[in-house]
Amino acid sequence: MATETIVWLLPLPPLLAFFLIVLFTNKSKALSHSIGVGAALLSFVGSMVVFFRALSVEHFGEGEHIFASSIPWLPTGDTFLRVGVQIDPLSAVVLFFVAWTILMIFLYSVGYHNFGQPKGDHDHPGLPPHGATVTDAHGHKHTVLSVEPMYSRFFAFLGLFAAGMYTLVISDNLLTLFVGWEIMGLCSYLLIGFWYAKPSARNAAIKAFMTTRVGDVFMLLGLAYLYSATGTLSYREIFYNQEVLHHLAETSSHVFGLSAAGLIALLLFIGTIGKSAQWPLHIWLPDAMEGPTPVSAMIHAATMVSAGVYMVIRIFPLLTADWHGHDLTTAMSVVAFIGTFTAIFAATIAVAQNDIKKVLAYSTISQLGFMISALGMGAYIAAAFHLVTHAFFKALLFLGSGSVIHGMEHGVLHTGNHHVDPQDMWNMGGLRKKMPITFWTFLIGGFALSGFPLVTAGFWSKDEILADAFAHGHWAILITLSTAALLTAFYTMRQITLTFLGEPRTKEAEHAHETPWTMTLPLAVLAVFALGYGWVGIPEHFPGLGGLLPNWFHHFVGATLLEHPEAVEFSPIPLGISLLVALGGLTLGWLVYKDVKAGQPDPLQKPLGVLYPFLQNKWYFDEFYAFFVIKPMTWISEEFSYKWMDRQLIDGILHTVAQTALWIGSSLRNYFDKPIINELLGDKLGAYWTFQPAGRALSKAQTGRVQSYLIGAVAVFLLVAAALYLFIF
Amino acid sequence: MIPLSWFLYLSAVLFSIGLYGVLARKNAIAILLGVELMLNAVNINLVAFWRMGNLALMTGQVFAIIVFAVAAAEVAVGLSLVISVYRRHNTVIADELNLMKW
Amino acid sequence: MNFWTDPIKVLYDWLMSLFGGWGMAEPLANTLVTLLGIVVLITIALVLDIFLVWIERKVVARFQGRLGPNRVGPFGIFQPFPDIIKLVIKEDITPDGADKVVFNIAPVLSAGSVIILWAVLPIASRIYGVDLNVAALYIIAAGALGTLSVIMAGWSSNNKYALLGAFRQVAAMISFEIPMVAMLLVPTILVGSMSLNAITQAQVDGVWFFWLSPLGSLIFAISAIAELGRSPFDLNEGESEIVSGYHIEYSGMKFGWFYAGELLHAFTFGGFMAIFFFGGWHGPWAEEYPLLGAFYFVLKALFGYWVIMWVKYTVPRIRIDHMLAFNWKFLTPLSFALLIVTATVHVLMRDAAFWLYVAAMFTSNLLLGWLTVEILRSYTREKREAVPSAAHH
Amino acid sequence: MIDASQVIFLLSAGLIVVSAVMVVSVRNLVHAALWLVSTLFGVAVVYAVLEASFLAVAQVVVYIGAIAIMFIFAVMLTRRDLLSKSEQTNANWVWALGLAAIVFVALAFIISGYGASLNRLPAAMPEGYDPISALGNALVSPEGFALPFEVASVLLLAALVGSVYVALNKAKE
Amino acid sequence: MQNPWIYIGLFLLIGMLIPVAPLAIAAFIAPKKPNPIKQSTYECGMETVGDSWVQFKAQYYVFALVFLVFDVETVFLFPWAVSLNALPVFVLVEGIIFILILLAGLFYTWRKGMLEWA
Repeated sequence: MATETIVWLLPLPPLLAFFLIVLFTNKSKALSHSIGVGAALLSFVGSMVVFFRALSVEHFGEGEHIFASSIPWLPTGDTFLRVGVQIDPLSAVVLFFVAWTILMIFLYSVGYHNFGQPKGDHDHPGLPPHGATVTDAHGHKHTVLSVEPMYSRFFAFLGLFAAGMYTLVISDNLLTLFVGWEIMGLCSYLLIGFWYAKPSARNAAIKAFMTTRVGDVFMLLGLAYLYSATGTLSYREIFYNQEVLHHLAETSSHVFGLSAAGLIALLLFIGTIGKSAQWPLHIWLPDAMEGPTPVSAMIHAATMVSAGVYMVIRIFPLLTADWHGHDLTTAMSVVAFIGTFTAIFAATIAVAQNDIKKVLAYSTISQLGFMISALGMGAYIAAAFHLVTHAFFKALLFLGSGSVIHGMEHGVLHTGNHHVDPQDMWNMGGLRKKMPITFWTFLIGGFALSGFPLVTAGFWSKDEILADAFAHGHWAILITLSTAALLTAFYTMRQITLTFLGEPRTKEAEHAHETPWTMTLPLAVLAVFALGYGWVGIPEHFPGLGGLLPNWFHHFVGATLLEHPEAVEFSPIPLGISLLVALGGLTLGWLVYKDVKAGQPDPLQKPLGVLYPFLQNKWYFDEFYAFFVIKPMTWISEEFSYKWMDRQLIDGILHTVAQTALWIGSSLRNYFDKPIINELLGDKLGAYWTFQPAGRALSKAQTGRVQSYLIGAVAVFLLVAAALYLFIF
Repeated sequence: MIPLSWFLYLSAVLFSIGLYGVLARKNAIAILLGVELMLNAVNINLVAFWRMGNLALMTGQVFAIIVFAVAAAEVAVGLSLVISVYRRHNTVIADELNLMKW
Repeated sequence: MNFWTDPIKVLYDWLMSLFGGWGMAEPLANTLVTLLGIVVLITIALVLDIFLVWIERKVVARFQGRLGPNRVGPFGIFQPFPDIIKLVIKEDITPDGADKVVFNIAPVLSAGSVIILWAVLPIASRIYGVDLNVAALYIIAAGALGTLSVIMAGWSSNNKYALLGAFRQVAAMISFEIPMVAMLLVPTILVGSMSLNAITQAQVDGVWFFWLSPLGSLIFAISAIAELGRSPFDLNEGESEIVSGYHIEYSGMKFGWFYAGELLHAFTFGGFMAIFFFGGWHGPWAEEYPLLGAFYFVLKALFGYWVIMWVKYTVPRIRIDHMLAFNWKFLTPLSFALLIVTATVHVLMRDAAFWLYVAAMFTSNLLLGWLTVEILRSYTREKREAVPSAAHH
Repeated sequence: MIDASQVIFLLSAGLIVVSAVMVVSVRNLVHAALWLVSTLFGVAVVYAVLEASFLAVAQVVVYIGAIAIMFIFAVMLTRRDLLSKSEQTNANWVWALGLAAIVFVALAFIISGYGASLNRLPAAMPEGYDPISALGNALVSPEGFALPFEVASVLLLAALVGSVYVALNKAKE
Repeated sequence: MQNPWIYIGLFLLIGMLIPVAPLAIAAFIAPKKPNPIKQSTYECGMETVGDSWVQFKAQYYVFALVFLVFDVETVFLFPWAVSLNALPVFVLVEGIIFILILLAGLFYTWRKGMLEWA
């Protein structure tokens, strides 16, 4: 099959799986997950074929050396809006990790939702399963995990989600990218609110949907502006066309002195702020952890949020349209600032979180900030590289945390003490012996996140960002990001220590249990990538290793841009910083938390003082929004719009109009119709003298016989025709 | 070789006879017979103009076929009405059907 | 060119030179020869008709375990001639109160409506009356005249039985005309022409349409039998109810024409079966030697005629409500479904390899037939199961 | 001097006119219907003279095969008046006759007004020209009368549904 | 032969005349001995009461109605069938829709119980 055909077909299997499951197979759990996993596998195989065919193409990405095909779709006046697919090096690497992670999610979900376990005792749709009582061969009763009641629905949603992600990755224009983007927005809403009977899940779903919508509105504005300015939304016609880019950079937008290119880039970037949970629209992501624990969290951490970064990487030529490699443009500065600030801001919050998933959520925000910051600095390759590595190790971490929670739930069911939160790290400890596979893979993921030198993927990608910041002399960014990296290593080690090391702090942790193979297999697979993927992007001049493996990633993805980016000069200083913060943070984390006992407060609480609750409460951002945004909005809609404007002003006008009409009607009736028409004309004058006799006389002509009428009609017709003939022609 | 006007005169005669039938016959079915004559008169015109005009333009014939359909529909509905009236009023004499009279 | 490869042309040329030799003008001679040709063709048809009487009587006798006519001539083959003489010299009775003119026109119209079919019949590759490009519809038009003759005969006799018979016969004829027309559309679609010569030629060049539309040929056969008013659809002459149908009041040669018309009609429809679905005159060497083709054609038509007789003398008469229900609720929807399927497969597969095209047509026909049988089976099963429970309550 | 085709035309025109007059004047409605058949057959002959083969055949199929039969059936269904010996024309028949005559005179006047332009003679059919497939193409091709084609089927559907409803709605009896 | 209809016309003429010939012969040579019994309408047993032109079952009319509609349909379908080969697939769809619309009419009649003989 032609590669283009395969690319077209990639989103199809999951989409079909969605419809199949929703329409036909939702009664059968086994059939549903077989269809779901099968569809993911089909798309995965297709993606791998596309990816490896792309590898075999010489000069892939340069000029016409890409896989692309498009068809005319919407006629817009005299042009056609074309839709199509394209795979260039960037989308190829993104496709690679998307395919892997999506397949892993599907597989993992089978185990996570307890397939094969009995039906729960009190489970009902919309709530997480509560466990089932079974009687074993000896007559003993056990409480075990029970299967998710809406198992099939979950796979349907996952399928739709995967279809959206594939659409986004393969599209060759911003419009279909937006379509995939919105499909994922919907799926994210559906999956966060999957347990819709939980109020917190409902609220989180609405919050995520509304918050990302704020970003999407601006993104749509950006799309509209771009379309009106260029007449197209295709990547190749905008981002690979120097003339268009130049023209956009030269045109002023009359807003804040930005060029058109800058304004469009910023508007689109606001979409990314929403999707990738950057400050100030980051608030939805931590709440999104209300979804089915690891899987939807993983979607929101590893896959969907990557879409935002992917989009910024896509529009990178637009963002840097009038940039000449030295001082950052306004738009770039804004992007760099937001990214950098988010990175440090989220890292500080993560330090004080106790929920195992919340820590990861904030760490995700922080790492996305790294990428955005890199893009703001113009470090294109570094951002793309970190995107890919991060996707792998963050997926690994989330799945690992899900595994931990799953193991803890097992323990909770065993003891029957439902007050113990299976997600609170303070309830854990010593799990490394109970869940060895989860421990080792989690450790790999955590080290990758921290940037443990040389062996992990995270080290190479993060190092590259720092090196870029150093090479271009962005000192403020360098310092901030280094601090953030230090904090990252610290809270990662804090998490690992609290969860796996030391002794169990609760009975539940003692009875935790390793999870089934469907969950551990994805962990192992992802761990391989978390370790190995960094090796494809080692800088060429890195001591020793650099010569061993040429910087494949740089050359491959660099071909995506019109002007291939230069690799930065190798310097030992950022390397040193990297080493220092990673190892330092890890050591610090271990030292502080290595012998925390049950019931003991966080050792950081004392030294940090008031800062600790500040961090734990996420800088009070939710409260800030509640007071400054939500409350005024509620007031305006309630008091102003509804009570005053709608009820009093508009209704008042309408009522007045209605009253006036009624009044006019009744006066006409009483003072004109009744006395003059009815009495005077009708009864007094009409009855005797005119209408009745005339009617009586004329009614004779009405024989009621159709032929008499016809004769009349023909006669009149002839007369009229004769008259017309005589007088007109 | 027959000139066009012959067909037109034939058509006019047929049309007038049909018109007389429609206007003068007592029986409702006979009235419908008159309508058929008129429709056929029209068709003769259409086909004659097709033959005398551009042979590649089939509009005349197509229109004649459409008139077939119209005639069939007219007969179907017309006769059904006659039968319906007959079943209620036991007559098909148009003169006796003067329900429309004020 | 010689007599064996193109007999009509040879005869025509000979006659033209003969008449020219007598000093006749060319157009006149031409007209005369044409008229002669028509008379000869009709005469052949009628002579064939006469022998059909004998065949019919012989075959029915065999079906019923009798000998049939065996006195006049070998195997009684000249039996029809005394019959005809008897009919001609019999007193012709016109009942009181009959509408005389209409009464007399009806039998002529009845026989004529059959005879005129022969104008378009391609008897062999170069033997035919005229190659009319609307022949398929012409057949229907001739059938319309036949229908008219039936109703005229029934009405003009001033006899309740005759009228009732005529009504039944007309109801059957017009009803079964619809599936028959639909099946005439099938060869028309396959060839893209209504000309019978073109339809035959397409089968000579390609494959008999029976292989493209087996279901179509079956439906055509059924509706043709009904159209002919033969058993099992001969309810116009249900002896026990309405005596003898619309020609009850006719006697002598007038009745003879109804009878002859029916037999010739049956034979002609056997011929149409052959033309539309069994290759017409197609056979070995038929294209080179038209007389051989004519022989094949008559043979195929006789076979069709024999099938019609076979059915007639085997299957009992169907009640009129069953018959009309069979047509409107089963045969008509089925024939239009078949028409849709045929048209679709034809259009989709016409550019494919020929064997693939034939296979697709044949298979689609079988599939439709199978589907119909399955639907009927489940329907009757439901009916069967509904009956005892209804009786139970 | 008239030629053969003109003779045929005049014969068929005579048949048409005489039959049409009989249609509107005979008392017996079945006879009227049969005279209608004769008229329509004459019209079919005119079509044949005009070399509109398809219409000639379709005329016989539709009018004689279906419409005339319908009329005869309808007459038989409403037979109380079938053989009534009373006058078959209404009181206004003189008016009707006058109007019909005026219509004919007016039409003839108009036709004669065009004078010689209507003396056009038919052109010979081009060699190899197939009016049937031309008609088919015109009727069903998207550039032709595809929409009227479909509308005709809707019209027939409406006629069928309407007449079945009107004729035999047992609920209303 | 230019117009095949000349041939058809002659054929019609002769085809109608030939059946007349034996009738004419019969009219000359067949005996004519009319009597009232012979001339009376055939009846089974009883004398006929009234004339035979009595009112008929309305059901015949319904079948004629359905037939009329389908008969006109065929007039449309024959040109369609002839030109199906030369035209794009669109025409096929068009014809199928045409047929389906008319079948809808048949099914309506069916559902209304008008096709029942009772």
